[in-house]
Amino acid sequence: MALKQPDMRTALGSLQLANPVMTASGTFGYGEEYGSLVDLHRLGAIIVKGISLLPRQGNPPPRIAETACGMLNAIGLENVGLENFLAEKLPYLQGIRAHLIVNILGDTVEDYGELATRLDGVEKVAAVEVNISCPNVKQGGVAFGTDPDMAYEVTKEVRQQFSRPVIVKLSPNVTDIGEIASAVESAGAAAVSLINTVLGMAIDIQSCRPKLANVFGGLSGPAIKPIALRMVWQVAESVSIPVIGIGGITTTEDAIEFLLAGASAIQVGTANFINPQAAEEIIRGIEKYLTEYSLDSVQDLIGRARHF
Amino acid sequence: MALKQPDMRTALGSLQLANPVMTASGTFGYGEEYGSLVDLHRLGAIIVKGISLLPRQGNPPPRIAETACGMLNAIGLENVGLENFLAEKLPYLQGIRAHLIVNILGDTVEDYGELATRLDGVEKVAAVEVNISCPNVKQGGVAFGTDPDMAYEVTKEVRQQFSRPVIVKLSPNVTDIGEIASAVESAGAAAVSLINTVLGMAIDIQSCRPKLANVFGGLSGPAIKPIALRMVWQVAESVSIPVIGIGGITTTEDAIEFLLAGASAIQVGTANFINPQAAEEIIRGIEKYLTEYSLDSVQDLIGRARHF
Amino acid sequence: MPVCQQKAEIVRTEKLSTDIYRFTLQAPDMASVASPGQFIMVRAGEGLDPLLRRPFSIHQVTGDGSVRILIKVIGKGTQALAGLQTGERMDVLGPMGRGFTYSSDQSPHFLVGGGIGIAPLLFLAERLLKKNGPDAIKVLLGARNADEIAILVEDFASMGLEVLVTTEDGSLGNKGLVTDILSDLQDESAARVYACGPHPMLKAVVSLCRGRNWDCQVSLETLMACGLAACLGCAVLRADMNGYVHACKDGPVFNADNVAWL
Amino acid sequence: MPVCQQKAEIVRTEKLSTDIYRFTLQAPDMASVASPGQFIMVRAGEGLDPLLRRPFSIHQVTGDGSVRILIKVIGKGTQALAGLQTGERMDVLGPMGRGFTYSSDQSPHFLVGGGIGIAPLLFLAERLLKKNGPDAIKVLLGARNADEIAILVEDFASMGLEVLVTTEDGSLGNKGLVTDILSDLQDESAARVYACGPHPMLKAVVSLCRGRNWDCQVSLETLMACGLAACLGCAVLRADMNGYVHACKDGPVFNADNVAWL
Ligand SMILES: Cc1cc2nc3c(=O)[nH]c(=O)nc-3n(C[C@H](O)[C@H](O)[C@H](O)COP(=O)(O)OP(=O)(O)OC[C@H]3O[C@@H](n4cnc5c(N)ncnc54)[C@H](O)[C@@H]3O)c2cc1C
Ligand SMILES: Cc1cc2nc3c(=O)[nH]c(=O)nc-3n(C[C@H](O)[C@H](O)[C@H](O)COP(=O)(O)OP(=O)(O)OC[C@H]3O[C@@H](n4cnc5c(N)ncnc54)[C@H](O)[C@@H]3O)c2cc1C
Ligand SMILES: Cc1cc2nc3c(=O)[nH]c(=O)nc-3n(C[C@H](O)[C@H](O)[C@H](O)COP(=O)(O)O)c2cc1C
Ligand SMILES: Cc1cc2nc3c(=O)[nH]c(=O)nc-3n(C[C@H](O)[C@H](O)[C@H](O)COP(=O)(O)O)c2cc1C
Ligand code: FES
Ligand code: FES
Repeated sequence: MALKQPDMRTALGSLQLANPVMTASGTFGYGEEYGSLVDLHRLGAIIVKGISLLPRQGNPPPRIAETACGMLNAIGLENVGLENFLAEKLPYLQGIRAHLIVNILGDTVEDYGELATRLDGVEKVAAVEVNISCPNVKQGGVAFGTDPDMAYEVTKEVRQQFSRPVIVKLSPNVTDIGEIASAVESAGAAAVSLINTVLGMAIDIQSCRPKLANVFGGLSGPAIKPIALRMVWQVAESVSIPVIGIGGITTTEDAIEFLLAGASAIQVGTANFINPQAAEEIIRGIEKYLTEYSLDSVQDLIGRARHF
Repeated sequence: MALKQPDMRTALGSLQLANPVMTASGTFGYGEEYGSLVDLHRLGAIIVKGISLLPRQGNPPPRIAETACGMLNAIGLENVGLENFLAEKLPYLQGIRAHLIVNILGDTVEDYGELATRLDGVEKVAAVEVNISCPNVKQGGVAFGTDPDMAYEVTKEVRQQFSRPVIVKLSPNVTDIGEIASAVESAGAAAVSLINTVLGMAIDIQSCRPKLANVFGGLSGPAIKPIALRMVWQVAESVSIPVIGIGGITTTEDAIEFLLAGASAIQVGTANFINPQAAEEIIRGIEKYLTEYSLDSVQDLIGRARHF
Repeated sequence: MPVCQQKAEIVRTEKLSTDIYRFTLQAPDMASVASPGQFIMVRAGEGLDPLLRRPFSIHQVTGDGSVRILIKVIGKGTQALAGLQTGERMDVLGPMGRGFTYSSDQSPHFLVGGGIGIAPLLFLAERLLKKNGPDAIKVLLGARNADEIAILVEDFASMGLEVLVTTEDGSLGNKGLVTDILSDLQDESAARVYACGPHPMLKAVVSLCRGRNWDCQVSLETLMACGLAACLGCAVLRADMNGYVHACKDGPVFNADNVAWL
Repeated sequence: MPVCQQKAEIVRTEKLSTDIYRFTLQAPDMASVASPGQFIMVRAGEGLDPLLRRPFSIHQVTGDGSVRILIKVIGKGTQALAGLQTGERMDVLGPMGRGFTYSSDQSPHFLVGGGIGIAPLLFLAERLLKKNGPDAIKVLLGARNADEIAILVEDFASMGLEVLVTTEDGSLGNKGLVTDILSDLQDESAARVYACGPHPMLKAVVSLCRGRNWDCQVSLETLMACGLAACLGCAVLRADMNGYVHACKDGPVFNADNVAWL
């Protein structure tokens, strides 16, 4: 019994994962960057840097700043654009056994729709993760993810154009994240992933200027874990689709906290920068934990802390 | 010039402070607890633990949990109640030169109103700080601070009953904190203070239970500083009344970041637990910084990072 | 009692077992006012993580103004502290809390300690010894194995006190729990019990004392952020279930009858 | 080149000045593939604060598979690293980035280093020396004072290279800036300049080289989170102002003509 390997499989709608550990968008490049350091085949899934229809240059530097147990980033969604992604980045990923999930972003509902259309049916693209933390230019730049109706619209549009699972990635910068989650669920999302970064800033007291050229940036890393865990708990309560936990996950313990809170899978983000082996170590760590507590399957952990 | 002591005075409406450094509610007891460790007379102001009309027992333990560069608390607003505060705690504070600001909390708008009425004109009470992060029991427990209208109501009520400056303490758990700040400004707040704790949680993976008996708790400490600083920046943009910066302030550098972002004063919270001398050290540190940069007054720092 | 904060120099470090260390700190101000059962709050390093101070009972106080603490390695805070060397400094705050109440009387005094809970009892034994002769005092110590307490047993014995030892693996003293030997003691009336150790042990001691009408004081461990009665994080349910007392101010030592035992 | 991660043992630590330390790490895999101008990402302690790895240029590589880095104490990360002792381990990731391009040719090679920017030039000098004789190479070093570079000057000199030194306080070599001696060099055509140091110095060097049509490579410092071309945090504005290159992948060494100098 204790000798038998625990079952690590988990599901995001119709997408079956060999294990619940994925790498978060924007923290793992296009996978290849980590090829010499990580056994990519072992990962539950690889989520690539957010892709837009056209290439984006991103924000001027400085783009990052370290904070207490965290970091701020204002990369500005720099990416190679859909064409280059398909031509230059996809082939490498097609050689990797791990699932590929493409994170997409746009300025308008139409952008998201076109990205979904062009990615639909592309070999190896197992799912899309819709980053709705981006500003909606047609709505005066309010982020799609901060308004239930806009979040619903984007999700519905992508859902109509894309036949595989649609994961919607939620922004934590809202009063009631459960409300947004319900909206995207009703629009047909197969799963929700959370959290994206928390809006923050830092100031250099020598130069008396914001440390980031963009003034504001997204806070990530261990500092935000308690906030992310709370939101996962809330969202798992308000939706019935699978929840993917993200936010400061650095160790096995962190990952298990999210599973116990109700997450069906987790993503490792900033930790990839500090310890490229983090995701792999967490996969092994969860297996070890299940064995120690003589649990047969990772499914036995999901939401376990909710019924005490 | 460099020899001349810099002017550390700052103002919150009609309330003049000798310096911009205060101790945050709930992290400094009723002042007396720190009497043997801190020169209380030196502080810009002391803000006492939140007071309700009647004594409160607070939440069952565990009430706190340590997190990465932060801590969670779910004290449950335990306090001695107004009567005992006036009879047992106030006399000691009346012997302290630093200003006294009373943090108040209630279940209903009426509660806040009565607290204001009974505190109005009480000797030594220089101002009240209204904690609107509390649930409004008449509105199904939604926090006053998450809805502009409720925030407006509470502020207006207190303003009418209390003749000295009314400071309203904002919750960070909202989509648009600037909107709440504007609402309380229009209701007559003399100043706003922010941020209160960020809602979070932690789970014990041995017992598979939330670490806090209350499940959710408030995240404080260095981890939340980038979020607090961003919100202070946003609020300083949306209101014209003074802003008081709170959130993870542990060192002089931290305090100066908040002043540069637009805060007219700051509060030291969780840092009091780790280093009781933190507030005093920050007062000296700001003086030193002003002298080094040969600035005459702390007023020269306020908002300086905004116009670069 | 005035609480003071200082960066105390470590004048001696001892490794008592695989995971227990003893530090001797030069802290005259604390040494002069400390009483048995009180504790100090120690900062685990200069950094922001771990953030909070860690509470440790005062283990011993010497005439030359030094304060001793025992540290058992549990997590990252104690891990960091265990690495400190003689000559380095510890940022300490204290002494804090209400300790044991003891007086000179005829009644037998039983000091019952389990594991690291033995820490405050050495200090108590020394003070108790001054007030009452060695004959009135019995020290009951329990641990997982000999490694954990061998040296501590010596410390008590060298004071001329009767020390009864139990270990779970029988590697020292009787095999079993410290509560076993406590219950073996013939029912002396009006005995005074001073207990510190894991919660289950304390519960057992308390119920045993109640059965015999023994006066029982226990030192409790709770999570603590400040140690100064400011954060209210260290709540302990009252015996009457109506509200809370606070371990850092009303305790950590409580009369067993004043707190709830669920 | 394959990047590898390892906990490399520190086989030697040297304090070169008040705030500059040199560490020799046993890291054969890195040593065998590293080239001058590349860097490694070092973790500053086990904890979560400071969180990010710190980038350091490869200062030297020895035949017996060790890698050297120079660390100047700036903030909490370098502070923590400076405290490491021989026998302890450093969690390192690398080698990373694109280093200097150099070949064997007739043109004079000027290595221009300011302050801690001297670090990668020793490695470069050794490799250049193999390709071209010592006569073709001039080393120009600048620092605040003698304390900062005395030992480094020795290291270059002992290789039989001509070393020209300037210090701001004149305590070693000429008083002034390293760019002064660079401009004093008689206008040799087709010289190749390899520069590393503070941004103002690099700007001066670049404009000087442009005036003389000298080929100029610069090693740039930017904030970095990953060093792996994954976070895109290390953006550097292109010369054509149209988009960014990334210091950890396209650099840290760039041909001066490929990046913007604002
Ligand atoms: C009044 C009092 C006296 C104590 N005396 C001693 C002593 O003499 N020797 C000794 O070795 N230990 C003693 N302890 C326990 C000691 O404080 C903890 O073992 C220590 O805080 C663990 O810190 P950590 O970082 O290693 O563990 P972690 O688990 O990483 O700590 C995480 C958080 O939980 C808290 N925590 C964890 N375990 C405990 C605990 N048992 N009690 C209180 N807080 C805890 C920590 O302070 C920290 O805030 C005492 C505790 C109290 C309350
Ligand atoms: C490619 C490259 C090579 C370098 N080579 C060396 C070397 O050989 N020797 C040496 O002493 N230093 C070198 N540096 C600079 C070194 O990385 C910084 O001094 C160090 O990161 C400062 O960390 P800290 O925690 O002490 O300072 P802090 O100011 O506390 O660091 C805060 C944050 O800012 C970053 N940071 C601060 N200064 C710099 C800087 N100048 N460049 C990049 N990031 C910085 C830190 O990495 C950290 O993320 C190099 C930097 C780069 C980019
Ligand atoms: C440098 C950086 C770039 C990121 N880029 C993206 C992105 O392109 N799309 C996206 O949805 N999230 C992006 N994120 C957010 C992360 O995927 C993740 O949601 C967030 O960092 C919280 O997780 P963590 O604390 O584990 O990093 C980025 C985060 C970082 C630090
Ligand atoms: C233990 C604890 C108790 C608190 N109690 C109160 C309170 O009673 N009223 C209030 O308005 N804020 C309370 N706060 C919030 C703080 O005043 C402050 O807004 C918050 O902790 C953020 O600042 P910091 O990061 O410096 O601690 C409390 C915070 C802590 C940690
Ligand atoms: S530990 Fe803060 S009140 Fe007791
Ligand atoms: S440092 Fe992350 S991409 Fe260059």
